Amino acid sequence: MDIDLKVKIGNRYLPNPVGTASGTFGYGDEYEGLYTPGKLGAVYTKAVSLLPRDGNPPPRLVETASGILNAIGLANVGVEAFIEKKLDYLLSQPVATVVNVAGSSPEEYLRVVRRLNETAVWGFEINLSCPNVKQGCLAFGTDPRNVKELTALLRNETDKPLIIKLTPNVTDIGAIAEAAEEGGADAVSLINTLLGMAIDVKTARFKLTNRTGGLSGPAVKPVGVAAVYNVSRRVRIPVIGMGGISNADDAVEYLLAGAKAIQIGTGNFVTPGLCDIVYDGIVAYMEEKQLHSIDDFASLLRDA
Amino acid sequence: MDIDLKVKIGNRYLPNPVGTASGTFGYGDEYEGLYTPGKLGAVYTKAVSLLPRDGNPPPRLVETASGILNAIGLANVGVEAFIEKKLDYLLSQPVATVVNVAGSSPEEYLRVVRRLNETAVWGFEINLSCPNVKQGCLAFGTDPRNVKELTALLRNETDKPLIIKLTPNVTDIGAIAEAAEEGGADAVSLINTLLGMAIDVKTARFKLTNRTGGLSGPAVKPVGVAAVYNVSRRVRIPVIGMGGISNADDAVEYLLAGAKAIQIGTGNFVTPGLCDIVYDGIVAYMEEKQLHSIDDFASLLRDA
Amino acid sequence: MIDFLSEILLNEPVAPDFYRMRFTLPETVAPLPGQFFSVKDEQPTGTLLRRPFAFSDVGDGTAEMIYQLRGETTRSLARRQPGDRISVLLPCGNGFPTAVIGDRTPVLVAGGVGLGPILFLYTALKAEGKKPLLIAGFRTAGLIPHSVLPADTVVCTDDGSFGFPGNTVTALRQQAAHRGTVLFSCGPTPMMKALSLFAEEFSLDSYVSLEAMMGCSLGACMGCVVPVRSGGYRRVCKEGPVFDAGEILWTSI
Amino acid sequence: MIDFLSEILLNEPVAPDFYRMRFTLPETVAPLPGQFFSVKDEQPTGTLLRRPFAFSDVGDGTAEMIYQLRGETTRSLARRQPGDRISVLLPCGNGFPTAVIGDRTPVLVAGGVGLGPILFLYTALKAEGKKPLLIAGFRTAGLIPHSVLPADTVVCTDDGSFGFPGNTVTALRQQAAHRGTVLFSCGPTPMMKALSLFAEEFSLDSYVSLEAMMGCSLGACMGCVVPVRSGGYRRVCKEGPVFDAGEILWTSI
Ligand SMILES: Cc1cc2nc3c(=O)[nH]c(=O)nc-3n(C[C@H](O)[C@H](O)[C@H](O)COP(=O)(O)OP(=O)(O)OC[C@H]3O[C@@H](n4cnc5c(N)ncnc54)[C@H](O)[C@@H]3O)c2cc1C
Ligand SMILES: Cc1cc2nc3c(=O)[nH]c(=O)nc-3n(C[C@H](O)[C@H](O)[C@H](O)COP(=O)(O)OP(=O)(O)OC[C@H]3O[C@@H](n4cnc5c(N)ncnc54)[C@H](O)[C@@H]3O)c2cc1C
Ligand SMILES: Cc1cc2nc3c(=O)[nH]c(=O)nc-3n(C[C@H](O)[C@H](O)[C@H](O)COP(=O)(O)O)c2cc1C
Ligand SMILES: Cc1cc2nc3c(=O)[nH]c(=O)nc-3n(C[C@H](O)[C@H](O)[C@H](O)COP(=O)(O)O)c2cc1C
Ligand code: FES
Ligand code: FES
Repeated sequence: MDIDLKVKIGNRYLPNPVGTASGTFGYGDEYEGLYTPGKLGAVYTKAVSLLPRDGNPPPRLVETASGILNAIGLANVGVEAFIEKKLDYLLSQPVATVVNVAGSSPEEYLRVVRRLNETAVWGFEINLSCPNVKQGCLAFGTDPRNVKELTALLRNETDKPLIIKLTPNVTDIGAIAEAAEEGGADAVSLINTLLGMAIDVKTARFKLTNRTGGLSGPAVKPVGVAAVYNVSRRVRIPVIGMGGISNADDAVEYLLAGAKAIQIGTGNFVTPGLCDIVYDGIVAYMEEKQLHSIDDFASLLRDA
Repeated sequence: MDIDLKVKIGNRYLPNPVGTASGTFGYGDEYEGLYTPGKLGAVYTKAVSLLPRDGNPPPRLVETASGILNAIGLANVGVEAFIEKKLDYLLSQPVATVVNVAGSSPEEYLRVVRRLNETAVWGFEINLSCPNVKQGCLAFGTDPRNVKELTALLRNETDKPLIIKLTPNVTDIGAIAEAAEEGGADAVSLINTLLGMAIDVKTARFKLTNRTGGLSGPAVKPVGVAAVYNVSRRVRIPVIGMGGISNADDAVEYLLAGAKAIQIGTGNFVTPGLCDIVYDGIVAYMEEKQLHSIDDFASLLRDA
Repeated sequence: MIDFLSEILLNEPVAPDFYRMRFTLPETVAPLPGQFFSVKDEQPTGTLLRRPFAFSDVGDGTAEMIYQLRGETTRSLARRQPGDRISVLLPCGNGFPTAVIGDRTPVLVAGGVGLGPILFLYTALKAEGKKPLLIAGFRTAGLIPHSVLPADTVVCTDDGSFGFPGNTVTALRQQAAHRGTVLFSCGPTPMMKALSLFAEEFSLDSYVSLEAMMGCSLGACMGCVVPVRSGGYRRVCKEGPVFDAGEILWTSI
Repeated sequence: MIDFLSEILLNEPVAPDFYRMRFTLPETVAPLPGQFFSVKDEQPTGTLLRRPFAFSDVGDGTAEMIYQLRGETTRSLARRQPGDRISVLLPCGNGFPTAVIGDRTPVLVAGGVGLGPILFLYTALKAEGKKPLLIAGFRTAGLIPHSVLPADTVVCTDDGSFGFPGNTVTALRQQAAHRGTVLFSCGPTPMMKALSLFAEEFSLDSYVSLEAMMGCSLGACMGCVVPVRSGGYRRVCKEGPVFDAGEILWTSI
């Protein structure tokens, strides 16, 4: 059967819908040998900010029921070191390098995008949704007006695919997605983590030094699927779905809900070769259901 | 050691902080024999609406990773049948009978509260947060202005404890809690379920006829704890915490986060005698940590 | 209703993907045919909720179920050893209304996981001196759990590789005397739908034991409902799992 | 780094709450003392993430760990039988820097779950012809896993019920020649803190193997960091788990 796995985002094509979620796959090099080149369509990098960031004091991670809370705090090498030390490896791989961009002011987002726009990165994923830092990010991401303005600002700066990453910690995620679309985004990706907390009752202490963290993993999959379903009915731009994907069926579930591509985050920790398994599973599903392209998924969905 | 388990809500006292979450314990009678009278402080009933409601077509329930999605749709006997057939049993038990009230208009909430105010029910929990019905509920619960007005309307009607139940599907749950407090609520309870969805990939069908459902169970505990922590720092009225409590430690975690009482929902399905276990565990914890009252929990909390 | 920490006494395969488990019961409960219990394994299974299973036999402070490997809980259960513990909430549901039989012949029809409760009903009716006719359907010969089937079972296989060639409803149709019978069945929904059409055709009393996803298993959550002809819904765990087939709104399930 | 589906060869208690598990390794990997692997059981354990454990021995296409029952994963692992399968991600981390030893005496200090990697280091150093001194601390005599300890181990018990009465640091202090030694240790954080104070006092080289909650175990998530004196953080799974004790900002952990 003839199967086309390509996914159009803005003026470019992802080779296939499988990607690794920002912050869980570093800059790709650490996972070398654990996946088959070509089966991974895109690496969404760990957030890159203008200056290097140490991140939050440990403990930064705690396991919860079918999930994890993280409070990494956007620890990253900064845009210059990223270009110098990390980018070459990524560009040498047969994947789309999508740089996840974080900032604490519109100016900062702008400068990171401007700097990277000169390089051969494939596109940008703008993180307006990290719950783990005091300034920026989440604050921007919860107000449709801010989202629209910031998107327009960055749109002005680059012709590369511009993906806005949304937080689920809002009343109406569809309205935020619409604002991104109006601002000129090529796609939206969702969901980032849910705001959460864990307390060790034996010691009566917060389990994370940052007190709150972001919840991800299988626990949040129903929230992610609902969000993707809702958003994909509100905007015309492609939706990239994530949240709790831990096998091929989970990825297919997101595609059925309306996603055009998916990202694997926490699942990488449990199964480092998960993108291979998901790639193979998507292909097998398309063969079984006679789907020719990723667009065919959405029309398959039926009522219970 | 002298331990006082009482919890003041408005002008009344709950005998102890352990309660059963609305919709998971029916009207109490089904669980007879499965718990020790006196260890359960309050039964928060299944939602009661003005008229009987059939609820949504099945399937209404699906299991997810460490959680369940439900789309019961507030199936209930209606306020008159509740008073006639269900109330006597509840009032014969040594528990506070808190009636969870649902409506599709302020008028409907008002009429249910007015009718029940004549009876010996202990108090009211106003459900502004059910994601499973088209009208009312959630729509009210996401707008602080509506919440304040509706609370004030009901406050005018009753001197019994008035608890407003909040949805986590909002940008700022603290703002909604403040609105309830300004409207005259005696307490807020949280969290109701998170909006979620599940799709069966084999059949490409929604697993719930209602398409979306409400996520509860251990999966959501970190979200509930964070919400209780945040809200309890924004309002002076007591906060009643719930979401994923499945053992005594989970309940203690909520009390440490700032809750003055807790509710057990999905946990009842797994361990029908959970309220006994939680009651005993709270007492044991208070003895070990030398806490004399429920108010002492919050001051125990320390940084990581 | 009690929640009992039961000990597994025996756990063995009886057919491909079918197991039989025997476990201890408190002496004080005497579950009826058609009633069920709700299980939570003491060891992790990868699932959250309890799972409902029908009794296939009860006696001497023990009970038995016959279960099919379907998902994580049943696969985990199959790995458990005698001595391991499971928590069982019981007795749940209403059971088969055997009093209605009178002097009619009870015809018992089982398909797939419906075999357990039908076997229990068969045993109970025999003990009462009744002469139940037992019809059990399987996909193919290799899947038949011969060791648990009474010798006089009418065995059907879809592919004709053993016994009656065809499904249970066709087998039933070929039985002579329909008038004097009452049907009791448990199995896949399509089978029970077909059986109730059949029962309507011949104006037979027909009782079906239904499946539904369950939350509480005891009537509190309204999660397990089926639509009924008279309007609204009934709880499978409480008003069921056994229903008069005529009550059910088959077009909606 | 590979993710290998390994078969359990042996799984037995060696002391109360301590088990030893031997499992297959791919022939192509040769983990070093101090390196670790990250486990996911093929059967449900009630936990989501992999769990990191140090090698306590490696050879002939097999490896061994010594693990303590702490929570759900370790309790589940203890129930597994030879023949069951676990997924192991390996080799992780850096290992002990044995090249720095030169002609100094390596002093190996183990506490609690730190015993495994220290035993592996001991075996490796012996094989190189070195004369390591092994000090291992336990709470009380009943908890000592005698079967896995070399005969010349200096065993300490906190309650004095066996061997040297007191903790490992006190035992170390009583050893004569501090100057010509290099310290390698793994154990509870308080023990390693005390050891690094001791090392500073006598200007000894000291290497510690640290624990941290891990997400990926391979350097990608930044979840497992420890604060360092030079500012910022280092990843325990990548730059560690073995660190020069002088590098660590002990006041913040
Ligand atoms: C009253 C009652 C009595 C039952 N008696 C028996 C019995 O005697 N023997 C037996 O083998 N099984 C029986 N079942 C079915 C049994 O509950 C399921 O097989 C079991 O829940 C599967 O659990 P699992 O975790 O292994 O599979 P899951 O992963 O939960 O499910 C695997 C597949 O089975 C479907 N399924 C699971 N549970 C149900 C359910 N309750 N209703 C319909 N479909 C379901 C799922 O949708 C899924 O497709 C009974 C069910 C009910 C309601
Ligand atoms: C590099 C490294 C090597 C290790 N080597 C060994 C070994 O050889 N033998 C051994 O028994 N254990 C070792 N551990 C510790 C081991 O990872 C934990 O005991 C295990 O994760 C516990 O899992 P659990 O599910 O049984 O318990 P959990 O329920 O996860 O935890 C039980 C308790 O242990 C604490 N804990 C769990 N994991 C960690 C961790 N990674 N760091 C600190 N505290 C933790 C938890 O906070 C909790 O209080 C090592 C850890 C690391 C980081
Ligand atoms: C350890 C960790 C670090 C993360 N860091 C980032 C980040 O830097 N930028 C970002 O946009 N999202 C980040 N995320 C969120 C993920 O990209 C993803 O949105 C979320 O984890 C849900 O997907 P999952 O359930 O598959 O993990 C991080 C998640 C985890 C678990
Ligand atoms: C089956 C089911 C039915 C519910 N019905 C109601 C309801 O009628 N009214 C209400 O306010 N909350 C209802 N809830 C929400 C619970 O009361 C509770 O807020 C939520 O489940 C989180 O707690 P838990 O994780 O302990 O279940 C229902 C939850 C479940 C699972
Ligand atoms: S399962 Fe809860 S009412 Fe039937
Ligand atoms: S555990 Fe992910 S970087 Fe160390």
